Amino acid sequence: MITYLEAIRSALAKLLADDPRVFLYGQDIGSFGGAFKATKNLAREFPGRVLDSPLSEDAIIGVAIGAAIEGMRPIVEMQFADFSVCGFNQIVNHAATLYYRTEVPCPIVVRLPSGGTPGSGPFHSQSMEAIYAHYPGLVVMTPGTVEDVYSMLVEAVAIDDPVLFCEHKFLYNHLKAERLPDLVAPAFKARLARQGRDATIVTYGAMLHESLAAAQELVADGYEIEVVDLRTVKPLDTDTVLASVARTGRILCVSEAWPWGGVAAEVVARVTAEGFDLLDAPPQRLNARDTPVPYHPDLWAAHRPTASAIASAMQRLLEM
Amino acid sequence: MITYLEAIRSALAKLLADDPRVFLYGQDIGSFGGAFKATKNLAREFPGRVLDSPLSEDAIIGVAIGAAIEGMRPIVEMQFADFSVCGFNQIVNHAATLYYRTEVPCPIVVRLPSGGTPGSGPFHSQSMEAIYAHYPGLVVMTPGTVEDVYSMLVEAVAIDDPVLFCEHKFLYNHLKAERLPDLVAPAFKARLARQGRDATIVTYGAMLHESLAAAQELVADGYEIEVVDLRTVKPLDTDTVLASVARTGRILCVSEAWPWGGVAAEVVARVTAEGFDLLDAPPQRLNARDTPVPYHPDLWAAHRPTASAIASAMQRLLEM
Amino acid sequence: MSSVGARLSPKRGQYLRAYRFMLLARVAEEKLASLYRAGLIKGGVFLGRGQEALSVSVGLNLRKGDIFAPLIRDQAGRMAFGDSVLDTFRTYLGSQLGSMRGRDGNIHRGRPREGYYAMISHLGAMIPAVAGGLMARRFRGETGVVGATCLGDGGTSTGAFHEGLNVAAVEKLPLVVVVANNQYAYSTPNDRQFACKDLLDKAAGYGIAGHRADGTDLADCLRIVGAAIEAARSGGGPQFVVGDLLRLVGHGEHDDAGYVDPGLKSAHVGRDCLKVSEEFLIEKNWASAEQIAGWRTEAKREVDTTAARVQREASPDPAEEDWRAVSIPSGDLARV
Amino acid sequence: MSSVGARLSPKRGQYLRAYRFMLLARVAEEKLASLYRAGLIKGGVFLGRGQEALSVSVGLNLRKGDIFAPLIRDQAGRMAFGDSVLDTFRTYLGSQLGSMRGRDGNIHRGRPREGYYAMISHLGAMIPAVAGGLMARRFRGETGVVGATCLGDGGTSTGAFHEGLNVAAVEKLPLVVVVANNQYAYSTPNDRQFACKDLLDKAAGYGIAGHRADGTDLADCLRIVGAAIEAARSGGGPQFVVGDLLRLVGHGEHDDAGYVDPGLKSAHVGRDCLKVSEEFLIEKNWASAEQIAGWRTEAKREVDTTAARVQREASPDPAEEDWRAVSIPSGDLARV
Ligand SMILES: Cc1ncc(C[n+]2csc(CCOP(=O)(O)OP(=O)(O)O)c2C)c(N)n1
Ligand SMILES: Cc1ncc(C[n+]2csc(CCOP(=O)(O)OP(=O)(O)O)c2C)c(N)n1
Ligand SMILES: [Mg+2]
Ligand SMILES: [Mg+2]
Repeated sequence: MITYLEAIRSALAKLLADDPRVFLYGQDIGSFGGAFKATKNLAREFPGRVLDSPLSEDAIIGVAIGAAIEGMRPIVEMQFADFSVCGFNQIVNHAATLYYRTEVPCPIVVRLPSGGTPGSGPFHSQSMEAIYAHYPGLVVMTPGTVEDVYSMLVEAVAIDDPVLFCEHKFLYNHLKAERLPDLVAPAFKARLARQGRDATIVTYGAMLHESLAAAQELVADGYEIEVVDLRTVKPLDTDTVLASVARTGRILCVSEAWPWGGVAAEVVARVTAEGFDLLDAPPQRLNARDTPVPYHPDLWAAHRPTASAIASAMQRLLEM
Repeated sequence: MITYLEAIRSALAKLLADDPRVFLYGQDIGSFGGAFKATKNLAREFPGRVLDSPLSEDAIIGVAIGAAIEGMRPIVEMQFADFSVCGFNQIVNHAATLYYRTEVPCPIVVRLPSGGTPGSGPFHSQSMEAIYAHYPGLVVMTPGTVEDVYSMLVEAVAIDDPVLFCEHKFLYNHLKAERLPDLVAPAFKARLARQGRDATIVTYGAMLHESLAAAQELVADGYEIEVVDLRTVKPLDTDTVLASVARTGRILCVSEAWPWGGVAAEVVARVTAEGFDLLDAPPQRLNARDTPVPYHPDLWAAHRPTASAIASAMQRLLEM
Repeated sequence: MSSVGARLSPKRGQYLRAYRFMLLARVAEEKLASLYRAGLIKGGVFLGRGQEALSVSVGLNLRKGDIFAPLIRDQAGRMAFGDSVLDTFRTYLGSQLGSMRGRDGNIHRGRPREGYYAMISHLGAMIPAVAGGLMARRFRGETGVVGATCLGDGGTSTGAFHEGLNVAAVEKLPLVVVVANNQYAYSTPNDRQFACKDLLDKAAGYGIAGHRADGTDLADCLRIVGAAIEAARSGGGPQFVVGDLLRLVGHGEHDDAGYVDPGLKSAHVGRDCLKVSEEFLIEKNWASAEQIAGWRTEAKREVDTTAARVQREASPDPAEEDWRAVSIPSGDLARV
Repeated sequence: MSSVGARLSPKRGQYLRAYRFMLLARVAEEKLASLYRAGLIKGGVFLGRGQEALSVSVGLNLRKGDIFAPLIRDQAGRMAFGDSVLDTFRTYLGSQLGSMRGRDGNIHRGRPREGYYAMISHLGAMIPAVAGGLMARRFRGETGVVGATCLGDGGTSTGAFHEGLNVAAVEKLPLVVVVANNQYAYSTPNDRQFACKDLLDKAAGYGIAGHRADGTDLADCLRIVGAAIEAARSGGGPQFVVGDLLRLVGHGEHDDAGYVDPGLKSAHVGRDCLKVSEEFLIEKNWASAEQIAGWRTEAKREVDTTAARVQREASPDPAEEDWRAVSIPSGDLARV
């Protein structure tokens, strides 16, 4: 069995082995192997290519951008997604605009250990996919499976554009798979994670598993719920979502991010604009609460969508 | 006649005169009066209360937060909204979380000279309302009239929460009014800017005027278009929007911000979830293009929604 | 330098008060570590073991009415400034009754209204906030106020540190920034963090005064930090203090700190400031080994009873939460 | 210091080349200003008048294969590094044929593939980018490469400056940061910008070498900047150069700079480096007043013809734009 975290490490090792343009840069990622051990042993296996940085997010991203301009394929680790705001300017104004402005692409990958875990609190739990997706010029990946976190990270490095790679901390060690994938879906295609008939849940990341559990719960009530895993939120594969809604006529978007302008809002806005006639009921959103992510595990569990919260939201949607 | 910019200056003068807790802090706002002259003469009129800061956005916001904790009502000016990303961490992680975490409110106002003007290019044209609205704990105001920019700035300082005050540069000198308002609508209520019957345009900021012009154009075709000015995008006055849609059955949301997860997405997501049965046609969005804001005036004019672009989007909606 | 500190003998009363806070902090942190190992504290536990002398010197030299923004490793300084064992455990355990009411936890606690700022995680961010607090005091005509904040060696690499210190220098604010150079930022050693010969070399670049303290020697810390705070209080502008010491524990309790150079552990910088101060107390005949043992038992009793009490307290009830991040009365916002 | 620069006589050839670029930049900027006043350039025009000597010394001392990230006031340095009058006017006028194709303009231009980085507005941001470019060169085993970037006195207050310089110092990169202290950041004077006695005092805080140049004296600038670049090239690590001078024009052409202290204008720092170098040329008999006048006419001719030519060029056609900010082939993304 390989965990989601081990899959990330395997992808990094493969990338370092296959592509001399790849190097890793970030806080404590060298001999220490990173705060979550995603780069464990890589500094030893690839001498000089896994570098500890100072405590300087703005400089870390800036360095990656310069290296990318010169033809490298830097992969940088933010110790937590929450700290990427300290490198925000370099990401949204420098990396994101470079290709549009100069025709020179900016192939950097910024790894963002994202999402909530019990006791992590307001500053070690954030989901920033909506923030980065709002900016032109960025690709935002949100893998929710072991297979995807591996293959999408490999693909992220192949892409010429800056990729914000939102890997979910809650899945790091919980989520396991038999083995790494050989054949994989392209990163920009959403995936039908569960087939159904009565309604569609559109989600990604850790919420994929809460949603699948909710769908399972609802089987008892005789409902067949389809679950679409977006995998990448920008670009967003609207076609796959619409195809599912065409089958079910009902859609609930579930995201761990904050509600205002989040992934769920974008999905609903697209589905209603482009698939209005497919809808048998008003499309619904379920997000985290609109407050900072609380510290206490009980508050945290009530702050984010859970399988049971998703199931009851779906119940309401099915009765509409 | 008083301009939108003069209204801002008048509000600042009134606030400094009425409330000893108020002070202004930002780059070149002292004797120079600010890059746009919004603080002209204020340093002289209010000695020691209008301070030039170093070129340090993170520190400017941080200073405001500390002063607010101690009971002051700081109003800080970002020279351009685009540079607020350099103070992003202090805004979204410090100011925005303070009340939720500590019960101590953080009454700061961050003035963001926002939006596009010809020749300003990718880094002096941004509309950041959607970015800030995504974060819990922030109030985001987007005044589109001379009266509002005055009364809402006064109200922003009265509010105990951090306010991102998105004043639109395009309106600074173009927009004029007879006089300053005495009686005004509360900042959190949207306003019916034009009454209609056939469809609703929901918008704010500079796009309010493009939308009103579009509505006027469509009169020739016999259409009566209602225009709702959101005024504040967070909190967002969904009720007023729904009331309008109840009358018209059709809605087009127009925003100068980028499309993904923007104000238009949030409005559409709310209207479809809460007012699905009011809709006679799929709600539509019209945003700026999903690229950086281009420099050349012709490209810029094609990048943002204009009256004619809005009119044709509305034509299409009316034919659905 | 510690010898110097030892030579100019410190004030007995202050030294003893400082020691008692260090001891209480040490004992409290040992309890926190055991609760963490027992799985009773979720998230993380971040201790200041080995840094108590420098930290307590900040909290103790500040007065009521001053501003203090402690950081990760300031349990001792927090207590000297007025924080309690009770609120420490309530915050770590997420009690509804704690200052953060379970909404934030561990080291992210404070009571801003009392000048005790609650850190955000983003390092360096508290510096401009304390500067702003001091500007507010100046606007109100308050004089003789000092604001102090602590940081680590890694924190000096942040833009926030640079911008905040520069703003304070331009405004000539009574800000004291105390850097605990514990040789590592998480696992990152000084030589991957900065290239200046000495962190004190940074002071001139801001035009502010620099001070060095031996972080393993309480007497030296009390003297140097006390002098820096006094200099700020009397109009000397921002003061930059660097204390050299070693983190005698992992970055967090999850971390075995296997990366720490053994050479440092056996060096002067690796001394345990608590042991050093106990030897000093005895050498000075300010306290006997028995008294010290008694104080530890006392501290342990207070900590254990408090921990037990807090574990019996109710957790925050999600159903009772209003889930509002803004203070605007709900009435004013139909829907946010 | 300028006297020193004058005493050690500079190389004639280099000095003359530098002067010609300064002159060309000055003439080109005068044209840009008039186009702006005529309403033909939208947005803004930001000139380097009075800063040509320092700027040209950077561009001229760099080689092909080096990296240069100029800033607002580096028209002279840009040209010395290989930028042309043609692309300058195309970018300001937003021509489709310019390096930025009308998508970005004025000083925000470059050709990253040629080591000529295109600045973003956010000050300080280019420093870590150049550092990263140099790290890439090192990964590829290229040696003897230098990366240089320019900044103003105000830019030193940014977190990006601090983090970028520190990273470069830790990595010991061949980075040269040249600060043009023109006494003001927009309207903000040095004393509201920083409190250090001297910006050079910052160098020690990063553990890097510092150099001072008289920004009004081309000979001194060529010598000092040349030495700094040479030191970086030969493995001396990051170099920090501060040139003192005065911005002899508004922040932008919209600004009358009424805030500039007249005392500075009449002081040594207020000298016009172009005039000073012309006097030097004549004093040295390296050129006659007539020759200089001839060079100016030549420069004016090139600038005027170029400006006229670019004004006849087609503007970018919005209908031709693909409106895509990512390079991913559209095929790969059903809808972005
Ligand atoms: C801006 C930012 N980046 C990353 C982190 C994650 N982080 C928390 S503590 C730490 C190390 C801090 O080292 P130092 O400043 O030396 O303090 P110490 O832990 O040694 O007391 C890091 C990297 C953070 N808190 N803030
Ligand atoms: C981070 C950031 N904040 C604000 C600005 C707006 N701005 C552009 S130039 C300038 C003044 C720069 O002064 P200085 O660094 O001394 O350079 P100079 O203009 O004097 O050459 C300011 C404030 C900016 N470009 N970047
Ligand atoms: Mg440390
Ligand atoms: Mg300047």
